[in-house]
Amino acid sequence: KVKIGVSIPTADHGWTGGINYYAQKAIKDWQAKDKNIEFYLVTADSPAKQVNDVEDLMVKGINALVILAHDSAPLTPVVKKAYEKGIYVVSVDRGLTEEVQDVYIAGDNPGMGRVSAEWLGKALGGKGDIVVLEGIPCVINSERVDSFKEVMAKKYPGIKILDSQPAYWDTQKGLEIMTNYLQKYKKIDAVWAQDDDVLVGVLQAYKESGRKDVKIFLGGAGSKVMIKKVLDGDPLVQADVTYPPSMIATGITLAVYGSRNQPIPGFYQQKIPSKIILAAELITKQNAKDYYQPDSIF
Amino acid sequence: MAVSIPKKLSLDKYGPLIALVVLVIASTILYPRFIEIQNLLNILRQVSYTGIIALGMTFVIISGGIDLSVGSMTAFAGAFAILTLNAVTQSLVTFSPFWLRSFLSILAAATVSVAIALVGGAMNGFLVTKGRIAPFIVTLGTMAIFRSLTLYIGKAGEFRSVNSVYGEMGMSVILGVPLPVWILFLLAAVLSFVLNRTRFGRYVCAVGSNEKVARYSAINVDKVRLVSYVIVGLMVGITAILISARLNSLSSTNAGKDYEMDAIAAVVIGGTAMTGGKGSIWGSVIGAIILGIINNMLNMLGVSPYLQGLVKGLVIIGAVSIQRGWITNGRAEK
Amino acid sequence: MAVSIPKKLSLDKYGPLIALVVLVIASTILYPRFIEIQNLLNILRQVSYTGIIALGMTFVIISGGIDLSVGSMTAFAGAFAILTLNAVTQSLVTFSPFWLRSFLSILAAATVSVAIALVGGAMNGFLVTKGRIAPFIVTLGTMAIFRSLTLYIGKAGEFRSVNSVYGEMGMSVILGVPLPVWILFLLAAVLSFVLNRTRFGRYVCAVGSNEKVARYSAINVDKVRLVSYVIVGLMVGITAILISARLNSLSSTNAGKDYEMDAIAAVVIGGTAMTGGKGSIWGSVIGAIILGIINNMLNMLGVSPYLQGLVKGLVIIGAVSIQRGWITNGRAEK
Amino acid sequence: MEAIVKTEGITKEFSSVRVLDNISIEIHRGEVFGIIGENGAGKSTFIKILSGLYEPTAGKIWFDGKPVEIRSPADARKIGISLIPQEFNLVSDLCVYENIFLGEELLQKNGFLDIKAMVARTRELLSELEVSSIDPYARIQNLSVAQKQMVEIAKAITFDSHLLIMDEPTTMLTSKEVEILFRLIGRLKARGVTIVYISHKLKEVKRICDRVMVLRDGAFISLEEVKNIDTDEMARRMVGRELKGIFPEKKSVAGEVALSVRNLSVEGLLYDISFDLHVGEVLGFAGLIGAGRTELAETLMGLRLSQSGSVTLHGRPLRLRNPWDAVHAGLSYLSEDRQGSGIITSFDVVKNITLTSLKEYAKPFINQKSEVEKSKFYVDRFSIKIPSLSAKLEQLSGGNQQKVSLAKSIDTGPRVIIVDEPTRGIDIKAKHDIYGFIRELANTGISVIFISSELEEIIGMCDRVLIMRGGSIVGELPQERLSEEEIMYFATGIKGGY
Ligand SMILES: Nc1ncnc2c1ncn2[C@@H]1O[C@H](COP(=O)(O)OP(=O)(O)OP(=O)(O)O)[C@@H](O)[C@H]1O
Ligand SMILES: Nc1ncnc2c1ncn2[C@@H]1O[C@H](COP(=O)(O)OP(=O)(O)OP(=O)(O)O)[C@@H](O)[C@H]1O
Ligand SMILES: [Mg+2]
Ligand SMILES: [Mg+2]
Repeated sequence: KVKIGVSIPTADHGWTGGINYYAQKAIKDWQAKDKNIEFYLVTADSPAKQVNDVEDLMVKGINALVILAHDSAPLTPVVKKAYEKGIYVVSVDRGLTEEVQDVYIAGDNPGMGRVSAEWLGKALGGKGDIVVLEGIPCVINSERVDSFKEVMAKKYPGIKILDSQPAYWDTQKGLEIMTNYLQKYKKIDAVWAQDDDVLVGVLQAYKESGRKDVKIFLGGAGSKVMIKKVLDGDPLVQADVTYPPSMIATGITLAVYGSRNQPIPGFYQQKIPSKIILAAELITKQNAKDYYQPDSIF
Repeated sequence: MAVSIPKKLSLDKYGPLIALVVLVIASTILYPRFIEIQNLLNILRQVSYTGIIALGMTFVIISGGIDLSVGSMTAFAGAFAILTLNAVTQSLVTFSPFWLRSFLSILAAATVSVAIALVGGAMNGFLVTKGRIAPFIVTLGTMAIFRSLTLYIGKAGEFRSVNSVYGEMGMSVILGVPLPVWILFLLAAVLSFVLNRTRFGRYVCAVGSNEKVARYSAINVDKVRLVSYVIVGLMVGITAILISARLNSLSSTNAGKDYEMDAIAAVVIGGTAMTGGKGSIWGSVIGAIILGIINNMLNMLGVSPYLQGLVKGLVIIGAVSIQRGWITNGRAEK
Repeated sequence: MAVSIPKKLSLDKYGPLIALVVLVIASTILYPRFIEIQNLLNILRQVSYTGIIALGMTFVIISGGIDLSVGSMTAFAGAFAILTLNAVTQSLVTFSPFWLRSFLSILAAATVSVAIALVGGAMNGFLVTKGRIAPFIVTLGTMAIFRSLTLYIGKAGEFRSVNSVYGEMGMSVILGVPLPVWILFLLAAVLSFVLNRTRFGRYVCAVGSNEKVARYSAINVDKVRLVSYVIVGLMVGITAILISARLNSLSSTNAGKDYEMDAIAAVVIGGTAMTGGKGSIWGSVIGAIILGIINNMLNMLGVSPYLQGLVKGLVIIGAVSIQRGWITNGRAEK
Repeated sequence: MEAIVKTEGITKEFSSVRVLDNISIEIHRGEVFGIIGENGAGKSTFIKILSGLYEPTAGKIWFDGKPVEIRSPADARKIGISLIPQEFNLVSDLCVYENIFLGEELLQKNGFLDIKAMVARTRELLSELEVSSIDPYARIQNLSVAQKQMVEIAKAITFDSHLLIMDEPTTMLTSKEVEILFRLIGRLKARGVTIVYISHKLKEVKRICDRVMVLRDGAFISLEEVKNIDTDEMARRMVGRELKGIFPEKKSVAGEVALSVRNLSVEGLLYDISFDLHVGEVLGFAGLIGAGRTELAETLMGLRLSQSGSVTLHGRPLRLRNPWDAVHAGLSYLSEDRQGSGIITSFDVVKNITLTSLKEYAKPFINQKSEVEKSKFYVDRFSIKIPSLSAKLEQLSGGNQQKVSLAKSIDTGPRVIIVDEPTRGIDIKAKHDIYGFIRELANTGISVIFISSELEEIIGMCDRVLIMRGGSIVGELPQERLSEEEIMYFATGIKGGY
């Protein structure tokens, strides 16, 4: 019997809610298929708690660990301990500071910023005034925002970033900040909200303001609400960039194969690739139906 | 000393107002467009949600308690509001006229939201009074419980309303002023009256100031404290409707996050003592507005995201010390 | 009567212990491997960080105050610990022997961390006593300020130590027991002694019970309150070293998150009243352990992530009501 | 005579210690019923049972001939019993009129508070009590103890009760207010109100009570017409033996000047205070309420800051910026406000006694053994009646709390001790002990400032008396000229005006 521990952050905003959903979905799917796997799912609201969780999992005697680390450095020592004990480690999304995992699967944070910037730059025809709503000030956020700004500066010098404030990946915060932006700037051509939850609030603020000047809104992560808008041809929301929470489900699957030393079906290599980076995919009206999953909670 | 008493009282009363005025003047100087009517209305609307909760929190804090569960209770009640709204909307889908159908479903949603929050508040109150458990612990516990139930029901996702009229109600503006602002001021007027002009209000102060004396004065202490928690529950129920209507949806993970801190901070900035016994409803409204102005100005001035906390912390401490300085002139007071 | 006082007192004293024993027995029944020594040591290590802060928080709460800034102060002090560690390690790179170099850099880091947290605590205390601002507001403000400064210095990223000996120290185990657990118990013993057997300890209780009587008894009330905040600062400084060493790094965003809530909850579960006046250091240790056991069991039993909050909330309320039930037998007590 | 209250076998135990034993009495309608007894005899416990604050362990109560169960203050109120408690029961955050009507608010027809009516009624009540200077809107925390006592009295008479219980109402009052109170009692009695009156001032009992019950150690001793027994007999029954010569002999050996105060002023409170206190002297301070005696004491203790003036102790100038300066210099203060600023009711006896003097026991760690020993000494010396040394102060009777408070202020080993109403609520035998002790202190060279509103003890105890009025010292009486009349002349301004 294989014991797999899954350690993820608490559902404290939409995207982590998605992570929680997909982790449980993958566990349920596997349990239906295979009686010989036992899963332990633990959630942490801080790195310190997550370290505790991994310790607890080790007491449970797990064979494989799937971890989406809160932060890289703080989790590295304890994951290293697990790895050195021979536990099969799949690190999802947040990398560790040492190579103490068997597989690393992640979204592409700088890529997300880059793809967003490139699409937005093109859509604006290389000029205009935009505002940015950031996430919680942290590493992930900086990676996205920095690469977004870098692309803008290099490729689209005609685009001016008027403002960039933290919206904490929170709908209500997004609503508040967009209201303030609309008050502060008489003309805004586009908004990059970086996160679809925040975009919900941003669109609400825009609607309430009655203004007509903003042409383009771009969120991020690919929630079904926004994909639906793209699919339906909403003039304001014409695209989205993925950062799929389903990566945790893939990570769990990789752990099942990896801990049993099985190759992935269809793979000609015995071992699972040590690094898998999920592209930040651009969703537009053309391909939106491939991404739209009405049953998902995210 | 006899001379100074009225002076002291009035400063005690107007301290938060003075802080507000100073803040408004400073903001206008730093950013002249601050004072535009639209910006002021924006601020008022932004603070109205936690502001309404702060009204109820004022009663709880004056009575000597605290309620940490308001944020997750907002999420919980809001979730049921939307579930009810959707269920009723769908079951009435053939019913007409349209306006009556919308009205009925919104009424059902509001009723359920308020009912749930009232029960939640009563539960807190019951555990505090009959269970004799410290309010901090009780509401720390129920905070976790309500959030957990909301996540469970919503599978950590979003509750989305299928009724667009609900959303329109949430963002409606009456005579130029947004609905939640009207409600905030209306409730503040009512509750201020309750606090100052009814027996219950008087008893809340007595219980918070000296429980033993209150009991000796034949006041039903447990009932008074219980009712305070029910009042904050009522406010939560109302806020839950307003915020879920505004977004026409509700996130099970995020909704109501940190409301408790914002509400408590508003109450304390508004001059109510954490130790209980006295306080003011309008003070809490002012406290909420002060917090709103701070957030607004951080955006307006474009303060670096990293340093926003620094500025916010300094302004909060500064705003309260303005009141202090004028009131006590360095004399020791509890 | 003479008979009953010790009985009552002792239940007051042993209430948290009884709750702990009940919880341990229940956990062992639900999950027999709970009682394995490695699991118990894990729990102790897990709780030691907030446990140490809870020791200091006990003084603050007994004195009638509160400190919400401990979490971000931990991050702030820890950030400087690592910056100092790296700076000293690099500047001593040619210095040998190796052990002395490591020792010196760790010593420097520890000194800086403790010094910063002491200053931070003194600042809180100063604003509370001289500034006459409510402790809730002061520390809400400094909570934002410390976090903001940490984010600014760390550009919202992580502070990574370049000295692996630091990490080894953080993970070290002495006679089978992890270092932070030793420190927790050592500090608890010392501070329990301070609380019960020194003038300062007695004064803290007096100030929290009745500030006016304390003043009339020639107690320097401001000094006593200030020192309580300094003590919690000292504990924060120590925790900052231990946690940053354990992780050999520190996240500017997340480090110390929610420590204030955990520490306050531990203190209150441990039987100290939020209203001040009395409390127990060992009670707070037990409170911290109770919280640790709850978290551990949630993981061990594999409770659904959505429902963990529900279970946690119920157990916290239950654990405290066990104490209550046994102590008061339904009689009204404040 | 018809009984308004009848008790049968009333017994009260606090966790199996019996403090009231089988009290069966009748209180007649319209009488003033006195209760006397030593500190801790059970007087307060008895009337707390009548007013619903305690439930009796056993026994029955009849009111107006009907059996009643009085489970809460609300029950007591319903049947028409009101209480002026021994300790203040006022909410300090609320103002005067709010306290007076707390739990009995007047409402308008629409159900809202009728503030105007309450304030008006408060004014009436206060003027009936001849203290119209108290503002109905003043916060309780800003009142002096005497004012609080008058508010407490006003509160008890707001609603028309049939039985009014007064637990030591005059301990805080000067003779002027005592007369006001007695007039009030007379009026109430004329209206047919029954009054239960507890006091240690036996002369008062003799004067206004119709019958008096004596309790000793929780047991009923006697119940008799007051006209049949004199105060000496009352004292004998309380204590169980003869008491003679309550005041110790004065042997004034006016030594050198210990404390010298010159031109001390505090804005709005004290004006140009100058006096000398000699070694071994007991210097009395007399005056009416608001005369500023407490303020003077608090200023000397560094609890209030003076604007001008100087204080020297044995020739060394003192800087009195805070209380620890004062205590360090050898000053000590017994506060008149026992529960407000004297003792911590949630602390036990030992911790209270050593609170100010803790330094003596902490070198550097607190020596609990020596703390306990010293406390035992005071418990014996003042016959403090306590269940155990670890009893919380809230479990002690009022008089015994006062004794602890006194012990606390003496334990600092002062060179000058200021006692403010030191025998407040203390029984006659314990008074005797305390007077003796204070005189002993004086004889060992300690100087005593003796503030009291009881002229009898001022005259009995003091070597010299200063009289204050309106924040100034208006007169000085040497021992041989001491008399109640002389003091009152100065205190009321007939003599020695500004
Ligand atoms: N809450 C309590 N718990 C335990 N013992 C108590 C409590 N209240 C009073 N006692 C005890 O009951 C006895 C009687 O107290 P009571 O207050 O009735 O005395 P009293 O006659 O009013 O004395 P005094 O003249 O000092 O006011 C005392 O020995 C006291 O210690
Ligand atoms: N009738 C009054 N009206 C208003 N304020 C008063 C009145 N009487 C006293 N005060 C104020 O109350 C405070 C306390 O007075 P307090 O009665 O303690 O003086 P005191 O001289 O100590 O009285 P006593 O001589 O009875 O001890 C002082 O600030 C005094 O000015
Ligand atoms: Mg008594
Ligand atoms: Mg006085």
